[in-house]
Amino acid sequence: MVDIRVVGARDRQKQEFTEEISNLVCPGDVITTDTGFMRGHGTYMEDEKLHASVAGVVERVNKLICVKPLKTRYNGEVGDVVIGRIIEVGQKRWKVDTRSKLDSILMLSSVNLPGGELRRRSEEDEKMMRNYLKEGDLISAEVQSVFSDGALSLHTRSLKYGKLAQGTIIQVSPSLIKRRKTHFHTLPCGATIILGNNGSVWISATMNEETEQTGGYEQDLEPVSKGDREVIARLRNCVIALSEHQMMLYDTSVLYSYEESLRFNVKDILKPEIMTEIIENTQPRLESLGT
Amino acid sequence: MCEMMCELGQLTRCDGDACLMQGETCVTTAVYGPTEVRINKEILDKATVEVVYKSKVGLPGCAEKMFERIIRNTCETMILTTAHPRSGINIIIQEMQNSGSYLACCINSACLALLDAGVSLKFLVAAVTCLIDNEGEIILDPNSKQEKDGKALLTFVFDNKDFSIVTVNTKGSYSSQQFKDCTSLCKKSSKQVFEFYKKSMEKLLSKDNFVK
Amino acid sequence: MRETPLSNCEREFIRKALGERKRLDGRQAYDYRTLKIAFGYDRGCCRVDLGQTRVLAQVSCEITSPKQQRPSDGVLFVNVELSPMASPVFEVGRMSDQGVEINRILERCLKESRCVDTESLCIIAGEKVWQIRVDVHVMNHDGNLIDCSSIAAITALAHFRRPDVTVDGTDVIVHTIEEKDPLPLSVHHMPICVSFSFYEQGKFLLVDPSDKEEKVMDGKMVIGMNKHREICSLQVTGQMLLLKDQVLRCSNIAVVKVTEITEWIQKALENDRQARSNGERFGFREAVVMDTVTTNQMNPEKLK
Amino acid sequence: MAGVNLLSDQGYRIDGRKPNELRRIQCKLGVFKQADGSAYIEQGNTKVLATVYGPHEIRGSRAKLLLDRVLVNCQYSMATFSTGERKRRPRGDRKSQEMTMHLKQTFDAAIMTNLYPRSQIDIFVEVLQSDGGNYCASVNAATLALIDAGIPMKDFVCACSASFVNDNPIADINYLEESSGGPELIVATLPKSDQIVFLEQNSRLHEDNLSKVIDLAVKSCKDVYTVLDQTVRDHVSELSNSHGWDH
Repeated sequence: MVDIRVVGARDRQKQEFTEEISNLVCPGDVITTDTGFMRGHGTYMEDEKLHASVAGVVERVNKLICVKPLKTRYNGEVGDVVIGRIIEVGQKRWKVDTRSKLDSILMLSSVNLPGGELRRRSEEDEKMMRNYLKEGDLISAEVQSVFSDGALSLHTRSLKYGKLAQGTIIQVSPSLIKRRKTHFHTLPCGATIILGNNGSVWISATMNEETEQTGGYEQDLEPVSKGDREVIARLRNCVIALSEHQMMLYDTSVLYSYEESLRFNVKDILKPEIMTEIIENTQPRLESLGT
Repeated sequence: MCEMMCELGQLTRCDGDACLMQGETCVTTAVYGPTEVRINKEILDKATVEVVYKSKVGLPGCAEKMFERIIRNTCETMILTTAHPRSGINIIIQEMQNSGSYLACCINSACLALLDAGVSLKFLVAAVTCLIDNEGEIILDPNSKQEKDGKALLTFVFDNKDFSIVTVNTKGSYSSQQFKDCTSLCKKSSKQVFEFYKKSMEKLLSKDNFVK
Repeated sequence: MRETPLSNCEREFIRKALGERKRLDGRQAYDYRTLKIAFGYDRGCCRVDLGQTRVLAQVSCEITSPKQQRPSDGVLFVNVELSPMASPVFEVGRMSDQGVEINRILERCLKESRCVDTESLCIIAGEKVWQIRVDVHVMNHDGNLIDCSSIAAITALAHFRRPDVTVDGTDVIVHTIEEKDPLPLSVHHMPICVSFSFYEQGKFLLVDPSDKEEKVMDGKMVIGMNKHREICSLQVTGQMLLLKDQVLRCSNIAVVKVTEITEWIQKALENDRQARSNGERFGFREAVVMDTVTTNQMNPEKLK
Repeated sequence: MAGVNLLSDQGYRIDGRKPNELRRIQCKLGVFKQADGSAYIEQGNTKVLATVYGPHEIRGSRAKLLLDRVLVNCQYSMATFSTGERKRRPRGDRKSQEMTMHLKQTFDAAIMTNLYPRSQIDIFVEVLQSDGGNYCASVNAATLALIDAGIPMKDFVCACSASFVNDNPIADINYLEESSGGPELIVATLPKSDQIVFLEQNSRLHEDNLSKVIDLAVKSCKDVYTVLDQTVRDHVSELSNSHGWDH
């Protein structure tokens, strides 16, 4: 059956309460003429006045003033969990596309070799690089450091990071990922979700303990059961629904929306009206948590 | 032969240049080199000689390409290409005024520009054009109007070592006797072109002649 | 070949000198370099030297069919060639951004200001019109190509004569020079481009920047104007921020410069006209200064 | 064009506007999902779509890489159906090339390019319907797209055209007014400081009138700014309300 709807009808009814937020600025707006403040991201100094350079909300931390844009390319920080794709195998390093401003770098010395061995990298390893990770492979990694030009250096020196095998990836705006203590969540519904700070979300079936500890170099290519697939698909659609409605993504919000969606067929979740319904049911539950 | 006049070193960006006027015909040539050459055109044991010919009106077509080829071959014979392996010598020729005996003027101005640029040469070349008119008379350095009515147009290029022929370009029909007559006449007058080169360089390089 | 960048100390030196109101060649900020105009043997051919910058322009014409939207208007076509002769950076064939920029400025300056009466170029409406083609060849690049090219283009247009035609029913007879005197184009006014380069965010401005000054500048403003003080084209290029007053100041300077240059062009045209009508010799050779070491002349003896 | 009276005796223009009145501007941010930023604008009958990608790693020739700032890459194209007569080449002809250069120049001056060394920002502009003021609509659309992409800029860049008819400057001219042979002045400004980023003028305009026309164009840019600013504010408010962010 084909589902047809008019384009205009899909337009969300404008919420009536679009009252303007008080500390909202647009590029060129003067934030303050007080010279006692420090210039943060999204601002610039001219004529001793602090101006905004992006459109967004002013944030103040002590003396530091930043403007956070609604939507922007991923701006990496040390300790972030990211999901990226290998795009180039080079001399002792891989280039990884993390949807950042510049390609990220994964040094051969910052990965755990198969089997979790800790030893010096030999020439052999250098030649074997393509056997570990080749172009097109997806990895999860942590940001180790940021170079002066803004490029990220990654590492996978923990067994939870490494190559990703079977699952699904979703790209959302990086600003929708809520910063939490952990970005790896094993959900009770039987799936694992990685909420990468760079806006990439990875959903896969939960593995048993032993295979998870290999660092992912041996890909488990066993067929995933239909039940697991359905759970993954449902989660994916829920994440899309949340991002479509500009809701922050974290374990609770994903889980709640998942629970709310159980009433519907997996494929129906993406229908705009159902999406809205799920979100409208999720929102009060999150608010009642008192976040 | 018509009056010859040259101006050297008028342009600032190239390594050597000459503006040569033979009669009303006028050509400017610039030379770059020896300089870098694009990898795909690089020759391992000698310099790559490239000629760009720019006509005054319109876009370059087949005729211009052929013209470039003739001049390129002549210049390559003259230049000591083995002295500059893996480098390029670029010659750019700009039409200023075509009033007959045009090819000769282009080649002569290229030779002067190469001299001005100080590119190592095996010898110098001088080009002379002559025309056989309908009465069978030979006219040296014809103008464009004479060229239109003529029977055959011949351009000879000689070297100054042993006055052997470097290039011949002819158009129209003529007998072999006429060809020989033309050759000897042009050879004779080519000496004057060489004389002109010599005088021009003497003037350029001398100190005492410094007027101004 | 890639452009050799200006060395940092040269850059610094030029900037610093500009701060002290000094230019490398000793000119004042609003001075032009010496302008020389020489005409070729053919009609519509001229060579313009602006200091060391040299440009050759040739106007030609042919009969074509008019554009559909304007069946009774002739066509004016401008083509700028950045020859590798002018600078090793210029390549043959491919049109660089700089080439497009100069070409468009000239096109806008000459075509859109309607300095040439295109209606008079119509032979048979909707069928046959004259296409006037201006080819501008840059021969030496020492900065300010735009001004030099615009002077060359408009001078060549004013110098050009097209053959006379007679229309006989649907036949068009083109007369040779011998049969009928060729006709000049009706040039209503002469738009001339004046370039200003800006430094230190518009604090300093220079007229007629040389190549090195162009390499250091923040941005450039080109004003095309005729002697009736009508602005025919105006354009700001480069990454700089200007205020309205700066634009007006430039347009005031342009008025003076355009008047001077127009007079100079008229004088050159008049000299050439006299030489031609008095039967004196004309062509590029007349522009050669003989008493320098770089020139030579020889009258070969008659052979045979 | 003879016979067409661009300004009636009552002081109204052909489409019924007053001399200093702009055409209706309607715009929308974030019209595409996959792009980092996108915007759609209608200025009267001129309709333009702009998308922004980046900053990202340099793609294509690495020779273009700049060590100290970001490379701004623009592409201006006109849909084949955007004009009355079908366009054969949507891009790559001299006029589009020139427009591309002008857009690049405009945004090079407004984007804080030094923040992203060695990377690249792509700005793609597509004119869907052309009714005069293509450059202006393109600049306005691209500004919105850049803001949507969260790319730091000194200020909005607003562009507007102006002309001069019967001793009166007129703002935001449409195609008919553009092709009537009168002068056409295009200006792009940073509206808060009235600094001119880009200025272009075609056809003949007397030097004495230049000041008046620039004044009107600059003022019109400010009017455009008011509209764009409100759109951005609405867009940001609407989104951040549903964001569940704490402010």
